[in-house]
Amino acid sequence: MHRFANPTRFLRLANALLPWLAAAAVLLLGSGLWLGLLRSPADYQQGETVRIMYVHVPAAWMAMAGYTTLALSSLAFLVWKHPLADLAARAASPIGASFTAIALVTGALWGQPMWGTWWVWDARLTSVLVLLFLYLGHMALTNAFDDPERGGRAGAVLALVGVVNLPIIKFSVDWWNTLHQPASVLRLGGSTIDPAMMKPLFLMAGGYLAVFGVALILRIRALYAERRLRQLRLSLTDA
Amino acid sequence: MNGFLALIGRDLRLARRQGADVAMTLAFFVVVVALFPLGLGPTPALLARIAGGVLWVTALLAAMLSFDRLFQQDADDGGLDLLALSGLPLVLVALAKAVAHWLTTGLPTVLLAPLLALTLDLPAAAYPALVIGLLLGTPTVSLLGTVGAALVVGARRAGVLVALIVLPLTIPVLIFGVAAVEAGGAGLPIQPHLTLLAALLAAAIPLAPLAAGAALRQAVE
Amino acid sequence: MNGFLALIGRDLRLARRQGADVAMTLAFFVVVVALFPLGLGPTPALLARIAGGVLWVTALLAAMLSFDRLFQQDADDGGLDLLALSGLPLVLVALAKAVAHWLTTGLPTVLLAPLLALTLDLPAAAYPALVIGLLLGTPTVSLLGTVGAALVVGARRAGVLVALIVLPLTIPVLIFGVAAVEAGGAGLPIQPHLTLLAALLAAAIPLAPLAAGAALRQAVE
Amino acid sequence: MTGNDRLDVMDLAARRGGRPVFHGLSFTLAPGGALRLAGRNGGGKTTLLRILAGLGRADRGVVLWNGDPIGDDREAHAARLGWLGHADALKPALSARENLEAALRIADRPLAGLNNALDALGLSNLADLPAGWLSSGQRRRVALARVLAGAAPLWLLDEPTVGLDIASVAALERAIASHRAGGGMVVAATHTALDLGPDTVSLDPAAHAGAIPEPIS
Amino acid sequence: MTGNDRLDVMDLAARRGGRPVFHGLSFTLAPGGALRLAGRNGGGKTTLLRILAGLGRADRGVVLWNGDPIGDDREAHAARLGWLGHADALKPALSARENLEAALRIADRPLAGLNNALDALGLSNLADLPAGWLSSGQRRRVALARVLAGAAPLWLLDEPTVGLDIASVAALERAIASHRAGGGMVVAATHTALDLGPDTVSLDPAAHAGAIPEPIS
Ligand code: HEM
Ligand SMILES: Nc1ncnc2c1ncn2[C@@H]1O[C@H](COP(=O)(O)OP(=O)(O)OP(=O)(O)O)[C@@H](O)[C@H]1O
Ligand SMILES: Nc1ncnc2c1ncn2[C@@H]1O[C@H](COP(=O)(O)OP(=O)(O)OP(=O)(O)O)[C@@H](O)[C@H]1O
Ligand SMILES: [Mg+2]
Ligand SMILES: [Mg+2]
Repeated sequence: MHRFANPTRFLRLANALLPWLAAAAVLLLGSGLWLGLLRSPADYQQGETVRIMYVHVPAAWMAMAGYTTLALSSLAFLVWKHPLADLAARAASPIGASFTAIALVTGALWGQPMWGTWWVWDARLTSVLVLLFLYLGHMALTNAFDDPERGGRAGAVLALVGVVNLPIIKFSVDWWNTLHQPASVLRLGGSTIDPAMMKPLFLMAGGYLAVFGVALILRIRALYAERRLRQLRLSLTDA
Repeated sequence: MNGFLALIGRDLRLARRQGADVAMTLAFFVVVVALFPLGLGPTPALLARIAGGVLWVTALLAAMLSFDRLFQQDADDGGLDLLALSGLPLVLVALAKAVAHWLTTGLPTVLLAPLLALTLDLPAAAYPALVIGLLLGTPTVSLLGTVGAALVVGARRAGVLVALIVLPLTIPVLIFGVAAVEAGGAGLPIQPHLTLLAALLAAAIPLAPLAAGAALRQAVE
Repeated sequence: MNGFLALIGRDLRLARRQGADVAMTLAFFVVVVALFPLGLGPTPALLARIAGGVLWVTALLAAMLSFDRLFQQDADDGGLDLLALSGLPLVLVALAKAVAHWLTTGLPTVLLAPLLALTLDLPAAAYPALVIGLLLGTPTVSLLGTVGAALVVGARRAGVLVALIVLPLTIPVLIFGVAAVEAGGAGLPIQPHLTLLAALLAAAIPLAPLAAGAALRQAVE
Repeated sequence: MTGNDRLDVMDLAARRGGRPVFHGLSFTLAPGGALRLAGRNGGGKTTLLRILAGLGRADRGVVLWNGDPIGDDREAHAARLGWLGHADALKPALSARENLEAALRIADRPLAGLNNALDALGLSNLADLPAGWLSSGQRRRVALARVLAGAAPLWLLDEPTVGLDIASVAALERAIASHRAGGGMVVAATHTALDLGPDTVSLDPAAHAGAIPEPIS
Repeated sequence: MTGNDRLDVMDLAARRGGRPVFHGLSFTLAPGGALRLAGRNGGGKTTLLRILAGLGRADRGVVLWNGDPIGDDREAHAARLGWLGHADALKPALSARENLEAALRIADRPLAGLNNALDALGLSNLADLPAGWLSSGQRRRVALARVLAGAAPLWLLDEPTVGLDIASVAALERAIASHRAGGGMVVAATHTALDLGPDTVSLDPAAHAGAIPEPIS
């Protein structure tokens, strides 16, 4: 039975991985920022503001990757009932929400010079906002019950329902006329972006991924400790 | 199938006996819609411009008011256990609840909307889009609300929580619904928008009860 | 007086226990405010024109969502009998509930409203009117809602009456609140509107708890 | 608790939903006295208890505390009561202890007796769990502990043994005995063999429902 | 009711809120059999009944109906059950009869037994009053009548005697006897002296809670 599986093995693995991930995060982000902010060319159209891209685009990618993590963990929790999957889902949603918030804020900062407004209610922007709401709803729902397991299961169902939003985010620029520009890096038929911009972009993306991993492990560890504490308190009252 | 109809029948009868929920929804609808001319000043051009949006947003919010009670009342009095043990699959329980909800809140809203549109000076050409759009959109809202209601059974502050969960999911309905009204008012074809609304409904009819049924199973266990 | 503060304290603790509770109200506020631009189309000039109305309607709505549970939960679990027998007069019970409700929903709304106003392009000159107006108006809404919540518990069949009485009662608050925002945006004096809001609050503070207390007495008997 | 109080009920009549439930009901409870309400379902036990608490309205007759009608000062009467209703009135999100503390604070009563009350009903180990995690009998015991902790002279208990296990019933009987020994009074409605102690008077409100009095409306 | 059914419970373990409630619980119920769940508050009686109904989740072990795990076909298992929970599951706005009719219709069961069930519990006179007007014991009887009317082979009753007067307890005992005589089975959790009839097995789930199994998560 999975319920009796001991999560200490996972924790040992995670602890071993943690320093390497943290080092990778520092290295990748450092070199990415250095290349991106100082060494890459300014855009012929956008000028220096293009450098927001190195913060904005990977954050938007991680917002979606975070939700994918959340949805997969939720599926695993509902199917195999493994408590670790519950912890992973709970850990993923605030991290994903943070990346979503970064993407929204940097997008807004970018929009001001590019489109002349902080915010427009177009399909891409709106669906990302919905993503943020889904994260918030997930966090609120999982914590709204006295019994944490009940909260975990309700949250898992919600996370799966929200998966429909992911393709909408990804393809909204193709399906509707939007201000936001269509995919130029990750698209069928090859990238349309200058390689001098590609390199720092991918360094940053790798760095964000490492940060996500570090944060996830730290959150899972904290949640696990919290749950153990609760169990100890409960078993004391049994005495 | 018999059990399915019986459940709808019971909920309709309860709604008729109590009356409060339907009246509350409708009164809220009227008051909020009435507020806009009062608050914005009766500039007909402005009102006409925002009429579609106001009616749609308000219809959506009015539906939210009743969702938290949809299953919670049954859960509190033990009735949810009984439904789970009725032999009727929980997916059908959820669907029946959604149907009853739509009949008691969605349908009255649809019927009331054209009347309220009059007070907002909605262009005459926009009425078909408004009514057909609501007719196609409000069932989707009821279905999505059923998912939210099933998820928050037993949660604290369920009323706000259910709105927080359901509203983002209903945004596409809102966008296409309003787009249809605007297109109608501007003399553009409304059919593409209505088709999208119908597509959303067609997707929601099987999927939402599935999700809601799964959520109810979590709630009783 | 001790009992009065203890009741507020208990309700706040219940609200705090739910952790993300106030955050939930705020998130709801954000979601609903986001709905209006979606429904009305993102024309900044139009949004700015209706921002005051949107923010006020949403604040009212956020409050409305929690009213039906305000006493019903206590009534269902026997807690209302206990409150009636606590030696605290029911008038003070109602007032304490209104205070707790305002602190957990009204106040966060007031604090968040200016931020949301940014996304709606509200004219800068309208901010004082918005914040002060909400600060004066939301307590009145909480007080009136307490009356409604108490009536819903007491009168099983009079639910129709409740909805029709309470919602219109909040209309003056909304009208003056929105009017103040519009006046502020147009550079007109806002003080007359705010004075009226203050007058409404001054009238509601003694009267609403009296009415709610009487309704609660009906409910327990 | 002064031990000098008395409760007089004179010629009480009540109706529910337009139908008479009982009438012509009179009795007196002296300090240390106990009254057991028994009889068939729907006999009016709950109705009578609610009237005694000032929660229900009598059709006719009065309830006097030391000679004064209880309706004259509702708050004062409430302060003399330990009330246990059908429902447990616990907030699931608060622990048993927090529930009791809140109830005592709202009623402006001292918290001193709280731990003893929890102990008396064997709840010390459970007191810090959220009430929502307790079983039905455990919750009932928390509600009983609230009555004990309130230290009021008159206990009104509606089916106090519902869901209690045998050990808890015994604990309740001990609590009632010591309450009465201190001059407190008890009125309890129950269908079970709960022993309220010596000199307990039994009353079946339904036995006072014979001839229907002239209709009142 | 075929009278050939059997219920097997093998090595059942359950936990609530992360704490083990019982484990290693096994028993068999033959046609006409009766099982009485007793023991202290919080012992796990309600938890066990919910698992038997398919409403709760076991940590380990299986419940078999005629050899098949009940989880394999939840709807089929539900159709065999007469369930009485802690709460009465009555809508106050509907009359007793309407409540029962609705429940039977939703479960797609025949309405034929309805009047007999109401009669058996002495409810014929009350059946057309709104359930909200009934006293607590009367409401409990309506909920019991729903079990009787359902005519299912396996009755799961959680504290069925709560609030019942003496006459109603006797009526319940008669109903249980005739149910068993027809080959039906009963599992009832109770703290009172309810007589389930001859050959009743008693079980205290709390007696199976000794060693705590290895901790999870
Ligand atoms: C708040 C506003 C914004 C939001 C919510 C947003 C959201 C997103 C998202 C979700 C992606 C990932 C799309 C994918 O991988 O297919 C993305 C990518 C991107 N965004 Fe934004 N964005 C915003 C504003 C802007 C602005 C103002 C610009 C610049 C004019 C911009 C330029 C880009 C670019 C260049 C990409 C990379 C597209 C690709 O190569 O795939 N974004 N944005
Ligand atoms: N929702 C819950 N969350 C956590 N623990 C719970 C929950 N419900 C019950 N428990 C615990 O599970 C244990 C078993 O409870 P259960 O309700 O099965 O007991 P019971 O035998 O029915 O008791 P009673 O005689 O009081 O009805 C109890 O110790 C209780 O505290
Ligand atoms: N809200 C109500 N409206 C109308 N009639 C009611 C209401 N509540 C109770 N009654 C009726 O009043 C009578 C007395 O009810 P009461 O609850 O006092 O009985 P009881 O002796 O406490 O019964 P039980 O042993 O079942 O608890 C019953 O016949 C009942 O039907
Ligand atoms: Mg009673
Ligand atoms: Mg139990």
